[in-house]
Amino acid sequence: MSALTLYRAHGSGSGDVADGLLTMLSVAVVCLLAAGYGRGVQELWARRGRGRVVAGRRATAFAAGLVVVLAADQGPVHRLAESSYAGHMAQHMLLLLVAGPLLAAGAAGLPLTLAAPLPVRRLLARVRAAAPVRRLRRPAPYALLAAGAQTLALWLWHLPGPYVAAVDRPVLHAAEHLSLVAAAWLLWAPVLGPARHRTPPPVSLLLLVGTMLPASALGAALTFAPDPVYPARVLGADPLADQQLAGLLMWAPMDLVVLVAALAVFLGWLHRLDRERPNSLVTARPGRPAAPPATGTATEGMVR
Amino acid sequence: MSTTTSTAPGVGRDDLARLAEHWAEPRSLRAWLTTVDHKKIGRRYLVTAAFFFVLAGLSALVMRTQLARPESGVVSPQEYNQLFTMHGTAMIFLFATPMLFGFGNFLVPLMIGSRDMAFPRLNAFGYWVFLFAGLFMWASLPFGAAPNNGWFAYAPLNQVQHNPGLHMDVYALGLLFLGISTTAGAINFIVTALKLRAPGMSLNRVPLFVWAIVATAFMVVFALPALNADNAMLFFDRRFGTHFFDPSGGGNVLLWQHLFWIFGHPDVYIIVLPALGIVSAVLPAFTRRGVVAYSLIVLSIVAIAIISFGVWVHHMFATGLPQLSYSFFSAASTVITIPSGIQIFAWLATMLLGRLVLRVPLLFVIGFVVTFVLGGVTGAMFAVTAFDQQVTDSYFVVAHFHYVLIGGAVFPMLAGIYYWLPKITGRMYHEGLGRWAFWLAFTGMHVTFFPMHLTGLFGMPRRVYTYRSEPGWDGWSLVSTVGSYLLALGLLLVLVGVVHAVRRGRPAPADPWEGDSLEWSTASPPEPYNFPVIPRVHSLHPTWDARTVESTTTGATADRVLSEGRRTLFTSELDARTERAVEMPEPSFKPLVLAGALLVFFTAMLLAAYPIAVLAVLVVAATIAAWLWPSRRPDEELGLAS
Amino acid sequence: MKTTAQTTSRPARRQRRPRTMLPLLYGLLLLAGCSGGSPSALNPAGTGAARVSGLWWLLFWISMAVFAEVMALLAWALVFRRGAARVRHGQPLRFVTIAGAGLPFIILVAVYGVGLRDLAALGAGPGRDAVTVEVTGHKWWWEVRYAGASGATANEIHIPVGERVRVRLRTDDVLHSFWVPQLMPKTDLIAGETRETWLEARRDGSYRGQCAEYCGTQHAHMAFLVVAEPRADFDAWLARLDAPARAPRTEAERGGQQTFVQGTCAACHTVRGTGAQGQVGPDLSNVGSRWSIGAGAVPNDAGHLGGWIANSQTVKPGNAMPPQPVDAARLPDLIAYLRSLG
Amino acid sequence: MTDRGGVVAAATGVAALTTEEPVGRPAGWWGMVMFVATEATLFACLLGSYFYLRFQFGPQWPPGGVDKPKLLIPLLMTAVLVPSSLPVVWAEHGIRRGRRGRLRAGLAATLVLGLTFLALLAIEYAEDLKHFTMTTDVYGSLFYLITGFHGLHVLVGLTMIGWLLAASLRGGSFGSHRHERVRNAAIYWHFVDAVWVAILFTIYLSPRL
Ligand code: HEA
Ligand code: HEA
Ligand code: CUA
Ligand SMILES: [Cu+2]
Repeated sequence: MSALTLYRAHGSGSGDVADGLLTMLSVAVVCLLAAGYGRGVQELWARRGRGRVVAGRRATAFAAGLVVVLAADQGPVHRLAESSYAGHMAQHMLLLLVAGPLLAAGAAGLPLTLAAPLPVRRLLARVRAAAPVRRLRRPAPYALLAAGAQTLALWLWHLPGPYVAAVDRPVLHAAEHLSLVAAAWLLWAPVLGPARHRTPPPVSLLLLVGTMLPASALGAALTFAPDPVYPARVLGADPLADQQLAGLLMWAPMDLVVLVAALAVFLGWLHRLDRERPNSLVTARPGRPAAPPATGTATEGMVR
Repeated sequence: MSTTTSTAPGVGRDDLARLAEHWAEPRSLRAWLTTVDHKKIGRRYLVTAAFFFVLAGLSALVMRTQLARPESGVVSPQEYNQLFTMHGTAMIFLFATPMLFGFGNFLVPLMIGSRDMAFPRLNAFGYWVFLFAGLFMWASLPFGAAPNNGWFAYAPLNQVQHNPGLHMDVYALGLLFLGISTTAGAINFIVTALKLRAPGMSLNRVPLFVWAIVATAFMVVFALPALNADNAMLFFDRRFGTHFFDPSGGGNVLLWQHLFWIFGHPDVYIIVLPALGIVSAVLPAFTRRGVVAYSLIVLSIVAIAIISFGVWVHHMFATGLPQLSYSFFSAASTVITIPSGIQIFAWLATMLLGRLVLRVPLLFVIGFVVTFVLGGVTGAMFAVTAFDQQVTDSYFVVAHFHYVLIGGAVFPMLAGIYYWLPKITGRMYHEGLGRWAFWLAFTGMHVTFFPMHLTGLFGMPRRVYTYRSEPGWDGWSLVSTVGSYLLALGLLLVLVGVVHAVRRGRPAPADPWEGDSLEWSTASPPEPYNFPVIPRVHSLHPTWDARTVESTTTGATADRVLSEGRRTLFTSELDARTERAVEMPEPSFKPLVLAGALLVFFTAMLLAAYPIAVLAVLVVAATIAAWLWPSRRPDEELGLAS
Repeated sequence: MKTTAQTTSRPARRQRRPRTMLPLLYGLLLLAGCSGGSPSALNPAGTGAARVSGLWWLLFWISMAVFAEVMALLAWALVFRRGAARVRHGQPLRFVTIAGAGLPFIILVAVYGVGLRDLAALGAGPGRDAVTVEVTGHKWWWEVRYAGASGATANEIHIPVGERVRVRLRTDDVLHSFWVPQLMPKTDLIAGETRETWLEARRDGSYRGQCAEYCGTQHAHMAFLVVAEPRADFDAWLARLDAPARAPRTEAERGGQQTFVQGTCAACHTVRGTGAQGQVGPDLSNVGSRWSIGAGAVPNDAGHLGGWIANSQTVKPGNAMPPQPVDAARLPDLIAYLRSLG
Repeated sequence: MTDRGGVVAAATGVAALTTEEPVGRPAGWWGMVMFVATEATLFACLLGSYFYLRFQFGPQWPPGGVDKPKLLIPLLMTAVLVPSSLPVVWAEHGIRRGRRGRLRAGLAATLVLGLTFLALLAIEYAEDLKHFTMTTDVYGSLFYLITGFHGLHVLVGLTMIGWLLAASLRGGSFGSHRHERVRNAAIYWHFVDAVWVAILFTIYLSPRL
């Protein structure tokens, strides 16, 4: 994926070559994904009708997600990321909070499977049906796995050692971005993905808030640290301020996105409960004339 | 108790007799000490918390008397410092939270159609611990050894080298002790609300008050540990020479503040959420309709519970942390006003559409709206960091938090007291007395605390035992003092009103207000088993809903009568489908013994009598072991292989 | 339905009282606060406080508008939704969302923006070669030194008017907070760390400051005075801070000095240029010219000074200075001497 | 669990009262889970304090010439404590099928492992105390408070296990229909176990990172 990492310390030729190769590779992967998804969706729509199974907005979301992935590694964002830690953090947040959710909203599982060649499809089916995988896909283990993956990716890549290594080596850098996008995709799939793959709302709620907390903790640690934690060469002109800003960038947008998502999940849940088990108020309170005609569904007390 | 025992629609006479027999508690000292009835425990919480309120309020009156004039000598600085610390600590920890837990204890099982809390004996234990912890802390005052470092007890003034004596040991141990009760209560509320709801009461039919209590309980579970960790470290620093908050040993004084406010900020919402829940519970009866926008209110409750964990640094805006972090916490603190705004406007809309019945509870609700909004907007002002840095730690802050605490918590509690008094005591209160109490308390409140905005802006710092007259604070301070006496008079009338109702009040009908929630379908006061038939709920307003009412009369079924033994019903967590009937525990001495052993433990720790503390721990362990010891059953009933 | 019968309209009218009264009160009282010598944040004399004062009025009027809105709705309900009104069963979700969330959100975003601007303004410290005051908090007085000057004073800070002066804050014991309402919002003094703030007075005058973080028994009496004066006066004052204290001139003063240096006083206090070099209490080299005794506890005059020396515990209970066994005959000399230091 | 209606009918009948057969989660389970949640938060606060104090302290950590913690004993402790969850799981599965023998054996094995852990902790302390104590500096304070607090939890967990063992030895206590207490104690023990991993990382490994 990553095309980043022009050279800082030693802009040697081998770096450029590796860099170019990686850029090509990442573009190729994105193209491949786009092609596969497109083909799958086309086939689905051809069989079931346009906009069925995978809604149009899902397809749009997926495309947007791919564009964001590409954009995050190129052009202005990329230059920003080169110049400071905070810029780099902004790039990571773009991948985690924009690209990941968009890709997840694309509901890519089915289209991609359809587009895959038959043997691959068989293999996938077998894997999916295997007992351990089935167990893993139950809501609670899945949530633990997704939360764990995101937390691990976030913490690991922002520890000083791994972070510096990633800045210095294009391959690691690519791995870093890949793992961030993948973790985010995994995390948001049960929240934004197709209805049949969603975890129950309470689980989603806990999953989101539970993932937010360790991320916030890391953000807070960076914001409040009295001295730079990273070597000066990966930090901007004012190292401490750069680190604080980066911490805040990790902290605030994540909290905001998760908060909004969690509340949306919650509201959706209440509404669904309400549809499934409507409030009845069959007659009015005792001793009063009948309430406005209300059969089964509520006119009172509940939001429709 | 009341006379309605003999019959109930939908239940046969013998069923009722069996219920009465299984749930009966004789009137004896033994029964008094061993009871596990949530209604009695709830009542005790209310009375005990009110007692601590009076103590803390009287401390405030002494403080106000001292502050009436510049350089007066009513109390010494050392005494004043203990008084304001005990006032704040007791109001927050021994009055506000326990009082609301009292309401919760009495009401949650009644509102959700259950016969008791999920863990009745734990409930009794929680009460005893609360009582003992409160007495433990107050007992230090006559000895001149009460906490003296403000209710948030900043380091390093809480360290032994700056603050010798037992003062802060009482604080640390007292709050740790009390924490046991609060945690136990919170867990009990959560499990009760998850498992004991009447069949059919899916989450979208849960009364707002119960939502509020559950959200609060979750906040307690996740916020209180920060305070406990803080106090444990404090006690170790003071007693065993560790260095957590001691810069000379590598410690850090701001760690105390971070941990305290990570608890402290959620705590103010722990106090206000159930109070807002009371408002939502009272309004339907006095507007003759359900509260508008139920799901938005529930959403606000959840949003407040989540966001409140992310704003703690707004209490540390002057400590010189990175400005960037201030901009974040400023934003978060600003955002948290929005869910409160939603609730305020939902209530206003309810009043605008309903038909107002202007009885005392509604008066207090209106007083609440006026006062809470004023206190809320000053809170929103503090969220703006630059302004907060000017007024923090001044009387402006004192004004803010009394507006939100008295307006946002005490007024709703008073509304609740008048509203549920018939249910709790079986007696009606005196309306005229209630109105007088309201107007005195309302006027007194504003006369006391409004001027504090001004003295704060005029540069008066808080927590000063006296002041000189040159800065020009004396006039307004005197006004505050006068107001505080008015307020006290109003509260005295509340007390008189309650006593009058208990002694002389008219007997209350089961449903004097035509309220909408299930507690009004029980007798006043409720029978020990609450509901002869556990209802099947079809609506958010069960007592206004014919199908729900029918489910306890003509539609009563045996699986909801459960008269064989002390039983109630378990339902599934989310959609409240019937799961099974469960046996509830009998009265027991063990909760009291356990709490007593803990009291011995904490007292021994305070006085450094460690061998006794060890003994107490052994008693604690033995009591718990006996408490949970499984009763012996035949093998086939246990289900043993081979 | 006995409950609905009580429908007098009196409470409704009373209810409206706060709506009209409170803003009025506010206005009047704030005017009162702006007059005279009160250390009011609304009577700013410094750049920092002036900014915050502007911010305050913005916040005030917005709050009043919000409050008025709520009161108007409440009053409407109380007047028109009483008695026989028919209950309406709508769910005005849009009203709740817009009034409770939408409008507040817009207001709050605006306020937040202004707040950030002001926060940044408060954060913009003085230039590198600004006058630097080193303030150390003690239980319960302020030690004041100047970068580049050797002497120290207590509870009184002189600054040149119209200049941005750096204030470096440390504490010797517990937390304190540095607050001069008319000049600058607070900055806490954190044990084990150094904090910085700045002062900039726009007009000359004396501004009362006070410790604003609870710091123990005598937190109430931990005030100080900031004196903003023209640059020349300030320079002269600072020069005196670098020089030895004024020598005694009269017989009485000489006797007093002797008592001071040979008695217990010298164990704790310094007077520059004498044998008294104690480090525990405040430097007394210019005590005669200070505005108060005991960090704002009592005025600085002969009577109070005598009382303080004899037993400061009756004046400011709990402070670190024990009662002094000065023999009554020598006390007047001692007072004369101290009064002469300035 | 498939035939809901039947289960409900059976569950509310008199017979059901004499079992704790899992129709939905029992209250005790929720109680224990919430208790563990609040305890976990407590440990999170302590470990958070550790990192906070460390970052605020400065680059050299541990301060004042104390060596970085040695890993041998802690790793041994891990090797003892983490697997000790297995016999609990095994015992719990056993009693669910009514095998009292497995319950007893599993609990006994856990008891032994847990006690070994505490013994190793004692050895570790004896070694460390020669170099620094709780009052040396904030590092010592954190080290002993956190490990000691965890040790206390192990002790409490072992008390529970011992208590279960005693009850199961008496007979008439647990069986396939009644094992809620076993399950709850097991949850607690797993928690104590998991917390140790976090402590290992924080106290012993992180100073080397
Ligand atoms: C019940 C308790 C309670 C409640 C509900 C609140 C509510 C709020 N509080 Fe308060 N607070 C305290 C109790 C409480 N507080 C206490 C005890 C302290 C001091 C502790 C100490 O130092 O001793 C304190 C201190 C305190 C501070 C620190 C001050 C300082 O020490 O410098 C801050 C700073 O941001 C703050 C903010 C807020 C905010 C933003 C709200 C918001 O939740 C308020 C939201 C409500 C409204 C805003 C009104 C209704 C809304 C509308 C009508 C919509 C329109 C509104 C706008 C557009 C503004 N509070
Ligand atoms: C729920 C919380 C709560 C409540 C209800 C109150 C209620 C009151 N508070 Fe207080 N207060 C706090 C929480 C609360 N307070 C906190 C947290 C602090 C900060 C402490 C700190 O800085 O550490 C504080 C601080 C505080 C101060 C600042 C002290 C200082 O900084 O120096 C003052 C000063 O006036 C004050 C006054 C009052 C008064 C007059 C009341 C009145 O409302 C009290 C009225 C009640 C009664 C008087 C008792 C009831 C009376 C009867 C039933 C009748 C019997 C009465 C008679 C016979 C007269 N409080
Ligand atoms: Cu120094 Cu308060
Ligand atoms: Cu707060």
